[in-house]
Amino acid sequence: MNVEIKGIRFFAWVVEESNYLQGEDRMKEIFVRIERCVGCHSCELACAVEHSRSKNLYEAIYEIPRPKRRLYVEQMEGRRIPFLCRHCEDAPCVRACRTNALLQDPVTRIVTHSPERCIGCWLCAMTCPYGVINREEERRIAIKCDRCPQREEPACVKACLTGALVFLEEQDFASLVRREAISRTF
Amino acid sequence: MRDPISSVVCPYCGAGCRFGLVIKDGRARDICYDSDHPVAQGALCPKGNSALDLLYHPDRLLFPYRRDSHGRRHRISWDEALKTISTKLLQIRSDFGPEAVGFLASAKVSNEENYLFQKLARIFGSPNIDHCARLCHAPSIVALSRSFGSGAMTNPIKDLENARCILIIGSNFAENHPVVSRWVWNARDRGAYIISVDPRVTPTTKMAHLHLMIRPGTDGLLLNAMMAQILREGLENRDFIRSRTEGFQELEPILRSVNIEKVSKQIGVPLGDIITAARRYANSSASSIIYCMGVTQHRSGTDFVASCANLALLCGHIGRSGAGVFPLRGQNNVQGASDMGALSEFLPGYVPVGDVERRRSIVSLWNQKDIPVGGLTITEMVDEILSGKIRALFVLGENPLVSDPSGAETERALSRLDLLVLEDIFPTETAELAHFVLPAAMWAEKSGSYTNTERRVQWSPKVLDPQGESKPDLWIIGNLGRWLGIWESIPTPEEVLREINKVVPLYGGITPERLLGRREGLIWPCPEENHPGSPILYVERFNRENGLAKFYPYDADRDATPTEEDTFSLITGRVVVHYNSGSITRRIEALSRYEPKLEVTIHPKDAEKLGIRAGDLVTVRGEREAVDAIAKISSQVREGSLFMPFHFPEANRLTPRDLDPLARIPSFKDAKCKISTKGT
Amino acid sequence: MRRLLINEKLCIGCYACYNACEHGVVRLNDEGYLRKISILEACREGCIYCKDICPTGAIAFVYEDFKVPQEILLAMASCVSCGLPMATEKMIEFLSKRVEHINLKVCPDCRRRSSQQA
Amino acid sequence: MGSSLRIFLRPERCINCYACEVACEKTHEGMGNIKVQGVPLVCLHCEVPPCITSCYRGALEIKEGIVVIRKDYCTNCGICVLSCPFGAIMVTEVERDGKKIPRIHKCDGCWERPYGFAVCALTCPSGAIGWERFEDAVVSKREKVYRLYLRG
Repeated sequence: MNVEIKGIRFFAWVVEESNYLQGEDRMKEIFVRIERCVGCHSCELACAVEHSRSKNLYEAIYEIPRPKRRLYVEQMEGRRIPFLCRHCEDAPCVRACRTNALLQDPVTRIVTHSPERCIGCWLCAMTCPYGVINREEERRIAIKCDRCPQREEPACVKACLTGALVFLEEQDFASLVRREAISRTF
Repeated sequence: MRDPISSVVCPYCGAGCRFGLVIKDGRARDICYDSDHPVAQGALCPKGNSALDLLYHPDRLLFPYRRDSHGRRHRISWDEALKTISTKLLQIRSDFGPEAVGFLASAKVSNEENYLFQKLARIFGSPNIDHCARLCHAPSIVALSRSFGSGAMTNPIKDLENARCILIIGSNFAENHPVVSRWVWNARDRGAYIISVDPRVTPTTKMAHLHLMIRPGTDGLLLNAMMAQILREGLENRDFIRSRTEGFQELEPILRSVNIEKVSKQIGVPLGDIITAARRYANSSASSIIYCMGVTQHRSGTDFVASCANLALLCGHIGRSGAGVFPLRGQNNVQGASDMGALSEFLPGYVPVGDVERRRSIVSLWNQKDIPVGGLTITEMVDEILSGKIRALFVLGENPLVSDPSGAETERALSRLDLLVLEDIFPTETAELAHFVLPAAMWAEKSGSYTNTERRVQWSPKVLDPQGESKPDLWIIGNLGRWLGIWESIPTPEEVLREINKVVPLYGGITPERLLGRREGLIWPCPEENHPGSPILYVERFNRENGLAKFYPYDADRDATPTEEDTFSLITGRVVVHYNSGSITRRIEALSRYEPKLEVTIHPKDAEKLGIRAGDLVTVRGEREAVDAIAKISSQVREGSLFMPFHFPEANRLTPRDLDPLARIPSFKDAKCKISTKGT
Repeated sequence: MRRLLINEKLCIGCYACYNACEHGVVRLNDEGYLRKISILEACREGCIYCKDICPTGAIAFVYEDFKVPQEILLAMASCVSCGLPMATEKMIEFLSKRVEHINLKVCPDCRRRSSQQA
Repeated sequence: MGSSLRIFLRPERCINCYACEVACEKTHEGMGNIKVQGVPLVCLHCEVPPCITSCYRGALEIKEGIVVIRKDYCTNCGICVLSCPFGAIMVTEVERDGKKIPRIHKCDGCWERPYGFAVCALTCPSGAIGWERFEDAVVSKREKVYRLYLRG
């Protein structure tokens, strides 16, 4: 019996461990190819719609609270960059959060935000180096990218027409960049 | 209804911040922040914030007093004080000659007061006039004037935010001039690369991308190595060197022969860091150098400053927005006091005393034929007191006992004087030795102009009445001049400023009428009435006669001295809540609670070796003396070095009296000492 | 004579009545990990500040001769970070119902320190 | 409300100079509401503040985005001190009739004072304490990253 109890624990540990290993293998990230961004803001729109209740543009416009985007295309000095949460390792926003409203998944590194625990102190926004944590006026809490948990591919990536946003594993992205370089060279 | 607000210049550091005083019933009640002011947008450091505690401090000197031979104080009237002092001064002049009297001006009082004071000293016949710029930035004046033409900051502080690369060398401005850090942070946010050279970890090094933790006193080696690397990679600005400078051919062979690998070992910094620093500095579009007492207070202080100037010239990073050399001055009017000629080798407007023609033309404005030359500096005066040549010393608001090197010797000297007159706001350590102590009015209780580190001349009006019987320094100097028979009437600050307009061409257009109306002041050089002031120097030409800057070669190798095994090099410096000799800030509870006692910082490894624990009372033995301090263990210092703030009377008892040959600054940062737990 | 009676079950050991009482009837002493609230004397007529202010309604007035002093001992919870007593356990229990998302195991000083370090 | 000024710290900028502490104490009669230890810590004026949730007397309220204590309602019971996740509500012991009484005080954004906004933000030499619109602050952060990207 004793062994079995230990076995359960052990088993759980094995599952976790294997998940971790597999997870690291399959971890996909949103990569930004800045040179491709034309500043069409479709990603922002798609993001807002994805985070609405109806998931439909026409209905989402009339929703209260009004759905808000989680990524921001900024245009400065004639160039455009989409800013989105990088889901940093050892994320400063998670370390700053005193109420555990922001939690980071140890495996996928995705930082999630639970609205019911958020007190709107904005310590997360103050420590975020990218300025991608924003404020929802109606509920007076923070909002940030959750990388669309219900979807296979995040809405912003799906909406990007120019391929400025890609959702790939790190090695795949590197090889993509290499392949592009080859095609440019020849 | 809002209470009336009067804007005054902060009495502490050289940044020259302004703030408003809310005055109610003749008393300053509150501070009002001036968010439009160009220096710091209304920001104030803790010292500025506690300025009101200073005004109404119970320790203030309110009455003139005389000390008898037993050390007892006797309150006397102003007339009696000035009469006795002047009689004694005249007596000494007739007995020993005018050279037997020394005058110490102050960087804390206004331009007008300094001007009048040096005029008094020089007409009195004494060449011995000096002030505490000697102890902090004399090398800057000497080296920058011979390289560029004038010994001052080239750009305003605000301009730092336009820099693309900032090299901070020997400056801890985050603690000494906290408002400067605002502009450095802004520059960093705009993408500037910050390099900090400091033997300690300080709040300033926190803002740097690259921190070169060099051995103390090897700044010259590092600068030469950086220049050598720039030359080796061909990053120097050849066009600039050809068209705007001279003397490069002398410097080049010295730099070509520098062995960077060897230097990296000597200064204790990885080779890669030196190369990175050199590349970043040379490659950026606008680079600035900020330096301070870490560079100047050395035996080769002048050479170190010259090296900073060489580096800026080599890359052509001067005379543009965001590119310049920024010596940060310590006190609110140290720039002004130097401009006003309160230095033994310069007359007002940096006219060398040796320049007979220009000297005569200034002196003729004072209705004099000629004045004596060849005066002594602060530290030399102390030596001459000991040798008996100087019999009397008139000190204007300074505390030489704490601020001068080798405190014990200074104490011995000052107690030997026939006459020591001190004018101050608080009973300082020096006041214990003075024969006469005269109470001076504080900054808000007198009007006058102050020149900050960026050459900004600002008018600080009188907004309060002096307390007790304290009087403005101008009144005291003017009255003393009357008793000495030098002039007839006491001038007002405006009258003195008008005279300065005539005598000092740099201040030509800074008339009282213009200054009074401008809160932001004017930046010299401002030669004419309608000149807008010159925030950035050397845009077209340098101030030297031929309009070219000059390289002054410095061979750093000759100064590289090996350190002994068990001796530590002592670094002295400031902490954020204290100011200079601490005679002011140690009295203010709001500040002194953060740093109540003298602490000496030691590296954990050294502490372990010597068996010192945190909080232990330790004895630090210098060349001449030993002092006690509380040990603080931290890896903020390098192994083999110690840090001690100099706001406490003990710290400067350890510092040596070695002088820089040109600027005659004592080498405060070169002290060698040993440390042990007390009692062993 | 009127005297003050504190319901020991309801009292959570906060400062409210101690601060409100201008006559020094309510005394509060922290001795290590115990907080002692004591009533050693009768109190004056007409003053009901403490009753008014009590968060749990633990205070009542009884009209009787003052004989036995009342003493309430409350255990202090210690901070998990620094180990020093921070507040009574009942206070934390009282609070935990209202603010669920706050970590109440750490004392305010340590909270400040940890948020500064993060 | 959406566009009102609020405190916005830039912790990386703090140079530990104590200017805010000294200024705050000066304006609040010795009861400073800000503590510096590497970074400044002051009430962040949360938008859903736990102190308000916990206060049983409603002695705390939000005025134009600033959480203030209503002095006449406050009983100094210390419950809000415990509930603040940052330890930003301070307790100072004051003497009253010979006994030590804890007084609870917190940042009031210099609400009643004629400075325009909080003294700590006005006096901060390095700009670590900002008092600005939330939206502006976030955009300026993105701008900073953008400039870093441009520098390469």
